Order: sequence, then structure tokens, then C-alpha cells
Amino acid sequence: MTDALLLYLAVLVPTLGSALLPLAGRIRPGLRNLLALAMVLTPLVCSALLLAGGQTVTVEPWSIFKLQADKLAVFMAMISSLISAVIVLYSFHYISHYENQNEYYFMVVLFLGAMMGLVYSAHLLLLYVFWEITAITSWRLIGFFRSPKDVLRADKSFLVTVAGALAMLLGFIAIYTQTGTLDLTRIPQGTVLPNLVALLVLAGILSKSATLPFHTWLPDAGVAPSPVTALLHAAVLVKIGVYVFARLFIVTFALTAQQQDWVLLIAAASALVSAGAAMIDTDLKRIIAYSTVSQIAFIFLGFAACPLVKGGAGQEAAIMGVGGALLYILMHGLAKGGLFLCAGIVEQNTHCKDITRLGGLIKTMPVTAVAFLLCALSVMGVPPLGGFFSKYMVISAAAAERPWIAAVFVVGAFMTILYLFRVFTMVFLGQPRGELAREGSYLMVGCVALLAVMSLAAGLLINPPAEIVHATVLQMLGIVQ
Amino acid sequence: MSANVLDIALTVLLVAAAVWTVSTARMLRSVIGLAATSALLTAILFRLDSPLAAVFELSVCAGLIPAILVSAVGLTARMDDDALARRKRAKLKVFALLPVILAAAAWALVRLNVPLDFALPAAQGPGATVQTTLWNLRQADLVGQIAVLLAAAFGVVVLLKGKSQ
Amino acid sequence: MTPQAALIFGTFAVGAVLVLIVGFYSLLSTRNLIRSIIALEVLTKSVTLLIILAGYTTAQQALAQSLAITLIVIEVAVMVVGVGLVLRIHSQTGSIDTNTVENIKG
Amino acid sequence: MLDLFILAPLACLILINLPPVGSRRLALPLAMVLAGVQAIAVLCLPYMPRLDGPLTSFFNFGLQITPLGRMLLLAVGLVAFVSLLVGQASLGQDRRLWQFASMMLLAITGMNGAVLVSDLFSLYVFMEVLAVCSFILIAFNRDPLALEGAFKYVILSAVASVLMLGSLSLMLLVAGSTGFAALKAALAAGSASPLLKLAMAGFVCGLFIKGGLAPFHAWLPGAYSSAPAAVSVLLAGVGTKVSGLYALLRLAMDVLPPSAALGQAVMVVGAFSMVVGAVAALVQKDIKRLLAYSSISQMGYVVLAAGCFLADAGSADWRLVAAGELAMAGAIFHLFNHSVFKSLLFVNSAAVERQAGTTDMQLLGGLGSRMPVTGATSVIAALSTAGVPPLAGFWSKLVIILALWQSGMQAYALLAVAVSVATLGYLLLMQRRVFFGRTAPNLQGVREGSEGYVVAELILATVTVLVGLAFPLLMHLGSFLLPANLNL
Amino acid sequence: MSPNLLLLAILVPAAAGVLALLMRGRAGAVSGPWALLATAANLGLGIFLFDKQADLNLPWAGFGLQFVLRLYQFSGFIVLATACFGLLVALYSIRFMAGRANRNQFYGWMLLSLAMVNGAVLANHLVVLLFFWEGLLGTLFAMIAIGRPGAWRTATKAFIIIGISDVCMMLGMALAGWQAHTLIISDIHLPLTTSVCTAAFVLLMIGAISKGGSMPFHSWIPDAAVDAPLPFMAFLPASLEKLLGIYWLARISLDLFELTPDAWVSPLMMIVGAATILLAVSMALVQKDYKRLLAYHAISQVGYMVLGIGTAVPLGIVGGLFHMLNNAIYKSGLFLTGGAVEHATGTTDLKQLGGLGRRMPVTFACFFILAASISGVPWTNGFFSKELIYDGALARHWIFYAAALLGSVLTAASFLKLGHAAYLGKPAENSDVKFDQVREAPPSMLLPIVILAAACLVFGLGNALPIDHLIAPAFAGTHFAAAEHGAAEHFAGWPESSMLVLMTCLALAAAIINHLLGAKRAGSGLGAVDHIHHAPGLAQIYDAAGKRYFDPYDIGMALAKVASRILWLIDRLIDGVVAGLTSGTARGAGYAVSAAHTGSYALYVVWSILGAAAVAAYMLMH
Repeated sequence: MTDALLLYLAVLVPTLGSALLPLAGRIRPGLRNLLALAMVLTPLVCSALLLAGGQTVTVEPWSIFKLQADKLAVFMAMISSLISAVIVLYSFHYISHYENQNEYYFMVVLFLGAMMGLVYSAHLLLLYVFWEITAITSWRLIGFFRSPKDVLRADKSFLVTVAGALAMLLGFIAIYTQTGTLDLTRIPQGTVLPNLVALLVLAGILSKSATLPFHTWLPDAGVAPSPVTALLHAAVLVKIGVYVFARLFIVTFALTAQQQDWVLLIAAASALVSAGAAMIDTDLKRIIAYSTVSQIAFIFLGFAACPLVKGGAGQEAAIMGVGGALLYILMHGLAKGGLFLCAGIVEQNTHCKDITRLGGLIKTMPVTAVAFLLCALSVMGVPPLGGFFSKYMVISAAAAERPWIAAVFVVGAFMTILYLFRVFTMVFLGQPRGELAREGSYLMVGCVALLAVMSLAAGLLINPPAEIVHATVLQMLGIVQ
Repeated sequence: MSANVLDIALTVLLVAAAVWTVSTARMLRSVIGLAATSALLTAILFRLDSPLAAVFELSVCAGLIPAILVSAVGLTARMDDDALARRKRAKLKVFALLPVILAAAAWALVRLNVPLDFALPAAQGPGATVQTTLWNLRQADLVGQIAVLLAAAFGVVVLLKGKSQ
Repeated sequence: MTPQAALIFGTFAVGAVLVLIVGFYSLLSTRNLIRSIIALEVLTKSVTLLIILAGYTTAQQALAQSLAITLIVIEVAVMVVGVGLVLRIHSQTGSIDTNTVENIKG
Repeated sequence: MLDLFILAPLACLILINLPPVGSRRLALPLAMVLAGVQAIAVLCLPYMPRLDGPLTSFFNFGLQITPLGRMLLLAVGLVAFVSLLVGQASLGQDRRLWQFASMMLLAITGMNGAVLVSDLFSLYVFMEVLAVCSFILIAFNRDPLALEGAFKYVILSAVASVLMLGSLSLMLLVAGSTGFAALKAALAAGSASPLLKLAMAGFVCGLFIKGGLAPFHAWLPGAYSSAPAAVSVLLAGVGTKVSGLYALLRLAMDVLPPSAALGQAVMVVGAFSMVVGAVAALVQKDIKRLLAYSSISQMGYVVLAAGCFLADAGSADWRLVAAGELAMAGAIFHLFNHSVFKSLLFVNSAAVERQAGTTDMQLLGGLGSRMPVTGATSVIAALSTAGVPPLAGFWSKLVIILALWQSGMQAYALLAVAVSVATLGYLLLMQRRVFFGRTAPNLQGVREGSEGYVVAELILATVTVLVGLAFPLLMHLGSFLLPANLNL
Repeated sequence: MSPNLLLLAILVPAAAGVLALLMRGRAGAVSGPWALLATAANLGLGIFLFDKQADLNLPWAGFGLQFVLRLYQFSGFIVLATACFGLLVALYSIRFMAGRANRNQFYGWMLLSLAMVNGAVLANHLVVLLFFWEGLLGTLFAMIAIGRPGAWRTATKAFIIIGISDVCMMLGMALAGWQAHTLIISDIHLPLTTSVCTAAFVLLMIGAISKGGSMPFHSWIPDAAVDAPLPFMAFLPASLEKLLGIYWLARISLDLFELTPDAWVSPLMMIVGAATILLAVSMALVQKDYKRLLAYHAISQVGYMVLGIGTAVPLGIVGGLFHMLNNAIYKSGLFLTGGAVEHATGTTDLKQLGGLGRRMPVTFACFFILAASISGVPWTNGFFSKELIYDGALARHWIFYAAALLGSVLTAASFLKLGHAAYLGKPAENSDVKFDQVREAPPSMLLPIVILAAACLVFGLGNALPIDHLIAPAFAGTHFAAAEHGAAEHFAGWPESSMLVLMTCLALAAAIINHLLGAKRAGSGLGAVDHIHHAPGLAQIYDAAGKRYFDPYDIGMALAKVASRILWLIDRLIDGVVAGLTSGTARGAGYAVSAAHTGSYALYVVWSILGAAAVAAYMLMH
């Protein structure tokens, strides 16, 4: 198999194949489920093979349809499809209780397909197209339960992300006006964008990755089924924002120091405000969602902490920051996916999301509780879980250039510990309230355990992911082609 | 200059007829006023060397249209004397302002003295008659006329034939 | 344009504008649907006059007349349909007051 | 050959009205075949070696086809076909169907004529043909609201006619002819004259009334919402587009001289329409009325782009001129796309009206699961309207916004983007109230509409999706639509 | 010796710990001996590694994050010490934990903690150190949480306090790393002259003293004393964490940064130390629970070490380090006596105890030695280390010396009270304890206590042994040793200043007199300090402290709640603006537009005419 074919398969199998799932569902639900899993695993396998190949693959069949698989794209694609695969597996049982399953699988696989398209696209318009497809699918998925509140929240998320995306589109148009092309491979690396343009593009990124001031849709989206929230938070949606940030502002363009300051200020505010909100809110999924908002800010911190200078000590810090941010994407994805899937088990078995009315579940749900704790520890950055390394690296990179920002994020890290422990203790420890629910099904519990174990393994065996990330960063910064 | 006096007289009459048309309280008089306006327009069209259009105006606008309107008024207007008196007073109130507006507008237009110094296009050859023009140059309009008349005919059928649903 | 032509043009053009004003004034002030159709007719008079006037001024009577004839035909068609609508409104509401056509709002 | 676009519908009309042959039962199918053939024929036009045939030597209509005209003819065929389908599904009796088919054929004649003629007065004549057909079609069911809507349309349409003809007579003074070419030359020569400025302004405003641009729009929501479903489809899809917008675009390209002032004025009207239509749509309670306001808003985009073209066309900077051409391309493309997705939305509303018995959104809810095809296609149409990729509406809005930005009109571009968000807002509101959500108990028995609706929806949805997906390809092939300078 | 052996010090206890964790249910019975075996192996390894040098460098997380370990005198000494304590606690726990359901978890987490401590001590790379250091968070949480029901609250408290200080340390390390352009600990030598370096030092110090349990990071320790299994107290807060925290404090003060008396962090450390001594000991004084009283002393004693190192003079630093070792010995010993009492009587509430000395003579004897040691009675090890610290403190300012001495008085007083209340006097009346059934603790529990008590005497009488062989080599090679003092200075032996010894003796005498008077007045040993407890002014403060008004954790959490509430309001405000205001404005405009459509066609005609007039006017004007 050639690399180009792998690339096509990774993008086209889930995007185009997803349309088959409703048909398959009419024949047999089991067939549909397996097909969905296969379609999610295809990009994983293809991306893994591309990673093994190690070459940057570019295909350009026509016009704006230009795909490129560099290390960054492959890395993101692997994370997304890996976590998505676990989520789809989890859905087999979770979603079997509800209506509209055909649409669910269609949208989930299309969602991932769009993500694949997005990460592999080398043309800004193509990227934008996939970007909006993810907005559409997330809209349908958030409103999955169809109650008026659900649909309202789905609309909110759709509107906010589309508003941001349109601002970004204006930014792209300005880029086109400035550079004469939207082909990322033809824009000279390190091009500096005017402030207005950078802000426009940033607005899209911030709205997608749920960062202040466009973040409130994400907690509201907690009305979605838990696998969907896991997908939104861990695998696909909010990661799109940070991926595009990396793709545009690390690989292609360069932020000025002033623009970096803006990003960092927004990220710092985002980290603190959402952490504060997570401390106050009482809805299990909203709290975890606020936690995502807060953690995404750390990713931005890593990306924007250092000027991307080549050579010297500055380069070391930049490598550290970008690498930390990429690792953060991986670690946060694994852990946050696990947290939401745990929340899904709790929610489905207790029919309750209010943490003040939960308690003592560790007695009946030991595996879920331990998995939750492990994932929470990873998010907090406690060794030996994977989150430790990424958190250290982003804070370290910030400390190199902007110690004050690093200090603010340290406060954010404090608050992470506080609110995650608050959730964990209120839900799983303490006095049981009412009848204790049963543990989830083997499949679902297995999925959360898998994610927790992966979080742990990612820390204990940090070497392989760190090597991949290191190579990716070197390529991103143009140090090694 | 005498010709221009005639022009002005015709214009004044035309405007007066139009005013009467819209300001009279009785519908039938209004329709008659419309016919009169059309007749005066016909005269003006003759004055402007457009006999065919004038004839058309006379036959259609002073004849057919008032006929249709009269029947429509007959079908709809039922009004007692009280109502009529009330409406007369209302009309007087509403249209008292109209002559003032018209006078002001006329004065303004005359005073404005819009420059009419643009070059006129070359006239077409003397051979161009209305018939040849219509047939040679305005075929599309003819088709349009046919279509619009057909549409109106269908409209009458659709709108008026049969009971309301 | 010669002064003579300008004078004729000016005279009738002012007349046409005044008729236009009369028509609009009636259209806006009337409470009777048939009268509003009549107002439209008055407006059309003004336009017919303007077209013929333009033809006369540019010595293009043939063209202008053919346009005017077409215009008159269309005028009739529109009027017929308009009257048909009014009659239908009358047969359904028993009134031809303009307040019968003020129900679609917002 | 082009003559056939006008003559064939008339011939069909005569055919179905001749007693021996014209069985009334065949009227509607015949009209549908005609509309379908038109759509296909338009697609074939570029590949025909010559457009003159035996008829051309006999008739002399002075017809011309432009890329804009081709888009419109295609839209007319497509939307008329769909409208007839919906009419068949919604009107019932044979006699009514025959009347409907006849009126539709006349309307097609009017639209085709308006699109093809190259004479300003003939344009007016065919616009009136269409207008008269529209009056009748709106009032087709003779219910009081429809009569009211039609009557207001009559009044405002007459005002528009007065404005246009008054302006035409002023143009006649300088041009001595009403042909586009002569007018263009004369207007360009005398564009400083105040009378001509007045004439241009008057004519354009007449077109604004016909096209339903704010603040000239107020007849439009009433007419759209009170008309029978099939007629709403036609009117919203192509009716007002041909009579108002097509004419405006055609004039902008072929008649009006480049004028920054006129361009600015047109842009202001377009932007105003965009905003007014969008915010008004946000608070509507009736689907069709919401869609009508949406139409006003979307036409605002087209007019904005047309204004951009006018404003840029006279520039000395070739880049601005190119941006203006791009804007015009966007306007044309958006006009076509709007025809497709807005008719689709009206077909959706027709299906809902037929099956659930109302278009009042407060009484509806959760129909997506009851009417899957209607629900799914309405999502596609709504997203296309809002300019969400990969659907067709995105590309046209993209081109318009790109052109605005490149013309240095960043504020308008921002406004266009903001209105896009509002567009999405009200369409999501409609989705939420009608399709997406839990099914209300009293609507549990609602089923998908009949084949007519489903086929109509599928055709239009397919077009909007395919155009959206294929747009990059079209761009790559150097499509007939876009200027060569668009090289993304 | 292969450097890879260093890995064994981490992997052996870690693997043993994981295995122990897996011994669920009945297999739990094996976990005790298994842990004993593993700790013994660890001790063997510790002995083997002691006094050797080795460097290990393995690839790890990339980005300059190498897995670098370094064995040298100081780290070898700490590894050996922790190994000793590990073995003793494991031995002790076999009997203490017998029969408890989650004992395997206790041993598992204990062994994992041991692995973490070894890793942290051996680490020669800041991030490796942080990895193990922060890794202790998890084991700490688990070991407290498996205590009595509801212990998770304390566990959470401990986790949050330590976790937050660890994050501070993370930032400190990053700052230090960038300043030094390396993360290899042995290559970092930073002056404390720039603000960034000072900030880094303070942040690292926060981590160190927090691990040590100094104020204001102490408040979980008294709670844990009640909630957690007792051996845990002897194991982590009393010994391992002290060793680790003070080890790191010494490292940053001696190696990583050039701490001099001129740097303002020196007085800062001394103030923290002095405050910790006094405040904690005052709290200890009035405790009525054996374990809580000890826990406050565990805090108070850290103050001496921080004070000693903070003096930034060799005498003080050596004293601090020596005190670290001594404290670990006597404090874990004291906790173990508490465990023995609890094991025998089922309670540690002093009101229910009394007269145990006759029933548990060995325990009492050991307690006596250990208490004497902590009080700084001459010839015990505590005496020598305290004298060194006094000397150092006096070299800086007499007030620190005064504070330290006052601390000693109160320490002695509180132990007099404790010994009196628990071991002497009569058994408490109306107590649940059946005194006639109280037996001496079993040998496996006594043995560690005896060893520790003996160590106190040995390290006291022969203080040259630890100072010259354990402390001084660690101190050698630092910038202190290299600078003016040189290696010539000798710290071991009888204190040079007789004056100070005299003062100490006077202080002890004061404590004894105070106790005798107080006990006489109150009629019981338990009430011996009631006159202080209920003294005017102090009574209210003690009352408030009893209600936890001064708990930095509670204050911090309250502040965090308030801050969070404010942030949450900001969040809502943003939501209101982004979602509410925009959509509200648009809808308001929509209603206005909608209301303008009255249905009157005349109005619509007027709009059109006005619109046309506007367009025409615009055209004419341009």
C-alpha cells in the first residue's frame, strides 16, 4: 500500500463511509456498530502506518482538495482516532438504550472523519469545510436526547462555534488577500499576520476550543450523551481548535510577541475563570467540562509561551513548550475521555448528574471510581500518570520567558487539584445517598479502565510518545525537515 | 406661443380632472373622472403627434376600464346618503391640502429649471411607423402582451369563477 | 434640445409629475380598495404621458407609441386582476374598506 | 433556439386549453415535462454549436443569453418543476390543477422572457407578465389572507412599475431606444446629468420593490406566507428573483455605467435588507413568514455584491475591478443557490403544512423523526442558507465576502458574516421548533408527505449538496461562472 | 559497581508494592511478611549502596528530560536511613495491622512510598526528583484514606496541601532550570542575588518545608494522626517525609543555591522555623490525645530543622541535618509507642489512660528515653542537635535562639504531661479501657521501639558517629565547606559553649517545675498545663484554634471558595454577554422591525417612496 492510498483511506473511509451506517442500521444494528468501529479504526491504522513510514505525504487530486500528512497531522490523527475508537466501543452499550441510533453512529463517524480531514488538509478552505462539518455533527449529537433544553444547548454550541468560524473565515480571506494563496504548503513559513487578521483567526480557534470568552457552550453541551461529550472534549472538537492553532501559528505563521501576549492573557483568564466555575458548579458533566476549558488553556500556554526562535536557549524553551502542548493534547485526551465515560456510567446508572445528590459510589462502582481517580490525577498532573510530564513541560516553557504567566497557570493548577478532588470525593466517597447504583456493564467499565490504564501507561512509559512528539516538534519548528 | 398656451391649458385640465377623479366622494363620479382624465390625455397624445396611442388610450382607458370599474362599483358599493355626506366631509378634509401641494410642486419644478441641455439621439428614419416598429422591433413585447392578456383572462376565471373555498 | 422642444417638454413633464402626485396622494389617503385601483390608473396616466413625451421630444413617436400601447394593455390586465381581487375580497368580507387588507402583520 | 424558451410554454398553454387534445388531466404533467426539459436544455446550451434555428429567422425577439441568464433559466426550470410537483401533491382537483398548470406556464413564459430579452422595456413587459401571474397564483386558493397578500403585491408592484417606467422615459430621452446596448452607451455618456441619475435611481428602486429589498420589501412576507405552498415555492425560489434581482444584476452588468455613488447606495440597501430580514426572521412564529424574511435577508447579500460590483467597476485599480467581478460572480451564484435552498425550505414547509395542518411553529415540534426526509432535507437547506460548508450556500457567500474584503469593504464583510450568524440563528430556531426536538403528543400520528414532496425535496437537496461538493471541482475546471482571477 | 543497580532501589520496593497491592482477600495475610522481606531487601540494598558513588543516565521523556540518578554520600545516607525506618515500620506493622481488611494496601502503598522516596533522593535531575516527589502524593492519599471510615477527608486535605506545594515546586524547578541552563541537579549552582533565582528558591523551599510538614503546610498531620493507621504516622510524617523534605531543603540551600546569611530568604526560613516551633508546640501542649499531641510535635520539630538550615551558618545547618535524623528516630519511636498503647488499650485518648507504666514497662522505658531525647535532655541525641541549632541561631540573632529555647521548654512540658497522663498516675476512672487486661505489646512491635530508643542513646552518647560519618560528608563539598569555614571545623562532641548547655538545663528545670506545680494544682498529669491552656487571653486563642479558625487549609479553602464564586460570576457574566446580550439585542431589533409591519399597504408605499427618495437624493448628491 502506498502512503498516498493510506492518506486517502484515513480521510475518506470515515467521511464517506459514515453515510452507509444508517443503511447498515436498517439491516442489522450489530453490523452497523461493527462497521462504525471499523471505520474509526481505519484512520488509526492508516495513521499508524503513515507514522511508521515517517515521510511527509502530500496528495493533491484537485483544486482545494489537498491533503498532507506530516508528523503533526499524523500525531493528532492517531490520538483522535484512538480515543474515538474507545468511545465508539463504549457506545455499543451506552447508546443501545436510546432512539436515533442510526443518526448517532452516522454523526459520530462523520465527526471523526471530518476531524481526519481537518488534520490532514493542507488547504485552508478545505480545513474550513471540515471544521464546519464538525460543527454540524456536534450540533446533532449534542441535541441527541431531543428535549427542548438539549436542542437549545446544541443550537448554542452551533451558533457560537459558527460565529467564531466565520470570523476565522474572514481571517482566511485576509490571508488570501495578503499571500495570494490559501495553500498552506505555499505560504512561506514564519509569515507574520497583522493583528486584526490574527485576532479573527484566533476568534475561530477560541470558539472551537471553548476558550474565554467563547467557552460557555461547552459546559452547556454537557446535556449530550456521555460518549458524545467525551468525543467533544477528549478526541475531536475542542482539540480542533488547538490543532489549528498549532498548524497555523506554529507551523505556518508566526505570532508576534504582542499576539503571543494576547493568547496567553486569554488562556490565563480562561484557566482561572473556568476553574473557578468548576469549583462552584454542581453538575458532574459541567464540572468536567469547565475542567476541559481550563486545561485547554494550558495547551495554549505551551504553544504560545515562547517565541519560536531558531537556535539558542530560546529554541530549547520553544521546543519544550510546543512538545508539552502536544503531549498535553494526548494526555488530556486520554484522561478527559476517561472522566466523561466514567461520568456516563454514573449518570446512566444513577440517573443523576448533581454531585450534591451523589456519594459513596466507590462501594458499588470500584472500577469506575478508580478509573475516575486515575484520570483525574492525570489531569491534575500527578506522577506517575502521563499528565505530569505535559503539565511540567508547558509550565516550564512559560517559566523560561514569562514567569508571571507561569505563576498564574500554577494557580490554575492548584484549582485543578481542588475541583477535581471536590468532584471525586463528592461522587465516589462520603456518605451514600439513596440506593447505590450498580457498576456499569463490562464493556463500558472495560472502556473506562482501558483509558485509565492508558493514562497510567503513558506516564510510566513516557519514552515512546515523547520521542514521537519530539520528532514532531522538530519538524513543526522547521529545525528538522 | 399660442401653442404653448394650449399645452398649458391641456395640462391644467388634465391635472384638474385627475384631482376631481380622486377627490369626488361618489365612486361613479370618480370613474367618470378617470374617463375624463383619459380623454384629456388622449388630447395631449394627439398634440404630441401620437395618434395611434391616443386612439388606444381613448378606446381602452376611457372606454373599457371605466366600464369594468363601473360594474365593479355596482357590485360592491352600497352606500346610504348619510354615509355619503360623511364621506364628502372626510374627502374635503383630506383633499383640502392637495391643491396647495400641487401648486407648490408646480412652482418648485418650474423654478428648479432642470437643465435639459443633453444631446438628443438621432431620430430614426421617417419610414418607421408604429406598425413596423411593433412588428419588427417589439415582437417580444407583443408576445408579452399576449401572455399578460391570457394571464388576466385566466385570472378572472381563477378568481371569480365558482364559489369561494 | 431646442428651447421650443424644452418648453413643450417642460410643460407636459410638470403636468405628468403633478398627476403622479395626485395619484400617490389618493393611493395613500383612500380607505376604499376600488379607489386605490383608480389611483393606480391615475399613476399610469402620468407614466403614459411621460413615455409619449419622451418619444415626441426625440422624434421617436413610433417607438414611444408602441411602448405606450403595450403599457396600456398591461395596465388593463393589472387592473382586471386588481378589480378581481377586490371583488373577491368583497364577496368574502362584505367590505372594500382598506382595513380588510390589514390582517397580515409582523 | 432561445425563442423556444418563450414560445414553448405558450404553445403548451394553448395545447392544454384546446378542447380535443387538451385533456385537463394532462395539463400538469405536460407543464412538468416542459420545466424539466428546460432545466436539462439549459445545461446543454453551452455545448450546442449554434443557437439560431428555423424559428429565429421568423421571429425577431432580440434574445440574448448570458451566464447569468443561464443560471436563472436553470433555476426556473428546476424550481418550476418542483413547484408543479408540490402543486400536484397539494391542490387535488383536476380543474384546479389545470388552472394551476396554465398559470405556471404563463409564469414560466414571463420568467424566461425576462431573462432572455435584451431590451429594458421588454424586460418590464415580461416582469409584468410574471407579476400578473403571481397575483393570481398567490390568490389561487382565494382565502382572505392570500387575497390580501396578492392585493398588496398589486399595489406595490404598480408603484414599482411607475418608478421603472418613469425612469425608462427619462432614459428614452437620451438613448432614443430601450435596447441594453444603446442605453449603456447613452447612460455612460450622460452619467453626470441629474435627470439620468434620477432615472437610474428610480429604475433601481423599482427593481428593489420587485425584488423585495428593505425598505421596499413589505409586500413580500405577506405574499409569500399567504400564498399556496406550491406558489410560495415558485415565488421565493425564482419569482421575485427573476423580476427584481435578475434584472438588477443584468442592468448592473449590461446597462448601468460604473458609478461609485450608485454602487454605494445599492450596497446600503443590500446591507439594510440583510440585517432587517435577519432580525425580523428571528422573531417570526410562522415558518413561511420566517422564510420570507429570510429571503429578504439573503437577497440583501446578492444586492450587496451587486453594489460592490457597481462601485468597483469604475475603479482605475485593476485589482478592485477584479474584486468587483468576483462580487458579481458571487451574486449570481448566490442567486442560484438561494433559488435551490429557499425553494427546498418552502417545499419542507409545504410538506409540514400538508401533514401537520399548520405552519405555526408554536404548534409544531419534533417532526424530524416523523418526517425523516423532510427533516433531513430541511437541515441541508437551512445549513446551506446559513452558509455552512460543504453546502452550496457556503461557497457563494464565501465568494461574496471574499470580494467585499478584497474591495476594501471590510465593514460590509464583517456585517455579512454577522448576518450569517443571525441566519443560522433563526434557521436553528425553526429547526428546533419544527423538526429537531421531541415530538409533541398531538403530532405523533404525522407521517412523511406524499411522493411529490419527497421527490421535490430530494431533487433540491441533491442539487444543493452536489453543487456544494462539486464547487471546488468547478473552480478547478475554470467554470463558466467564476472569473478567471479566482485562484484560491 | 554498575550504576544500573541504582534502579533496583526504586524497582525492588515498587515491584514488591504492586505485588502487595494485588494480594487481595485472603492473600492479604501474606502481605505483611512479604513487605518485611521487601523492606529487608531494601535495607540490604541501602547498606550496599551506602558510601558509594554512582551516576546513572538513561533516556526518558526527551526534551532534555533525562532519567539521571546520582548516588553520593548524602543520598546514600538518606536511602539508608529510610530503609531502616521502612524495615522497622514493616516489622512493627505485622502485628499492628494483622487482621485488617486492607492491610495489603497499607503494605503496598508503603513499599511504593519507599520506592518513591528512594527515587526522589537518588534523583539528579529536577524533573526526575519532581516525578518521585509528587508521586508520593498518591501513596500519601491512599495510605490515609485506608484508615478509619471518613479518613478520606483528611486524605484529601493532605493531598491538596501537598499537591499545591508540589505545583509550586514545579514552577520553582522550571525557573531554576532555565536560570541554570540545566536540569541536572549537581550542575546547578545559582546565586541568590536575582529576583528570579530567589523566587525559584522560595518555591522550591515551599515544596521542601511542605513535605517536611512545617507551618503553614502542617494542618493535615494532626488530622491524619487520628484518621490514618498509626504506622503510617511513624512511617511518613514522622520519618520519611521529614528526611525527604529536609534533605531537599538542605540540597537547595547548600547545593543548588548559594544560601548566605545576606540573602533575605535566610531570615525568612528562620522566621518560618521559629514560628513553627512555637505555634505547633503550643498546640501540642494542650492536646488530650496521644497521637495528636505527637503529631503537633512532628510539626514543631521541623521548625528546628528549618531554623537550623535557615541560619545559613555551618553550625546551624549541621545541627538542622542532625536534628532531621534524630527527629526521625525519636518521633517514629514515639508514634510506635503510641501504637503500642493503642494496640494494648484500644484508645489513645489520654483521658481514658493512665498508669500504663506498670503494665507496659518496656514501652514506658522506651517512651522515657525517646521523650527525653525530643526534649533535648543532655546526652540524648536530641540534646546535641538542638545545641548545634541554638549555636547557629544565636550567631544570627538572639531572638531566634530565645524562640527555640522556649520551644524546648514547652516540648519538655508537654512530654512530661503526656508521660504523666499515660504511664504514671492511676488508671483513669470511668474509662472504657479494661486495665487489668492490658498487656505489654508483642515483641515484634516492641523490637522496633527498643531499637529506636537505643539509637537515641547511641547517637547521643556517640554523636561523633552520625555527625562525622553521615552528616559531615553530606555537608562537605558544598559552598559552605569550600568557603571560609573549611572542612577543618568539627561539629561532633560536647557543645563548646557551656553557657548554652546551662541555659538548656535551666529550661528543662523550668519545664519540670512547671509540670510539678501544674500537676499539683490540677490533681492529675493530664491537667498539668491547664494553667497555661486556660490562662487569660490564651484560652480564647486556644479555643479558636480548637475550632480550626487558624487552620491555613480551612482559611485557604474558604478563600478559594470566595475566589471561585467571583470567577464563577465572571463566567456567568461572559455567558450573559456572549449568549444573552447578543441574542437579546438581535431579538429586540427583530421585535421592533416586526412591529413596524402594521399591515397597512399605505405605510409600505410610504416606505418605498421614502427609500426611493433617499437613493435618488444620494445619487444626486454624489
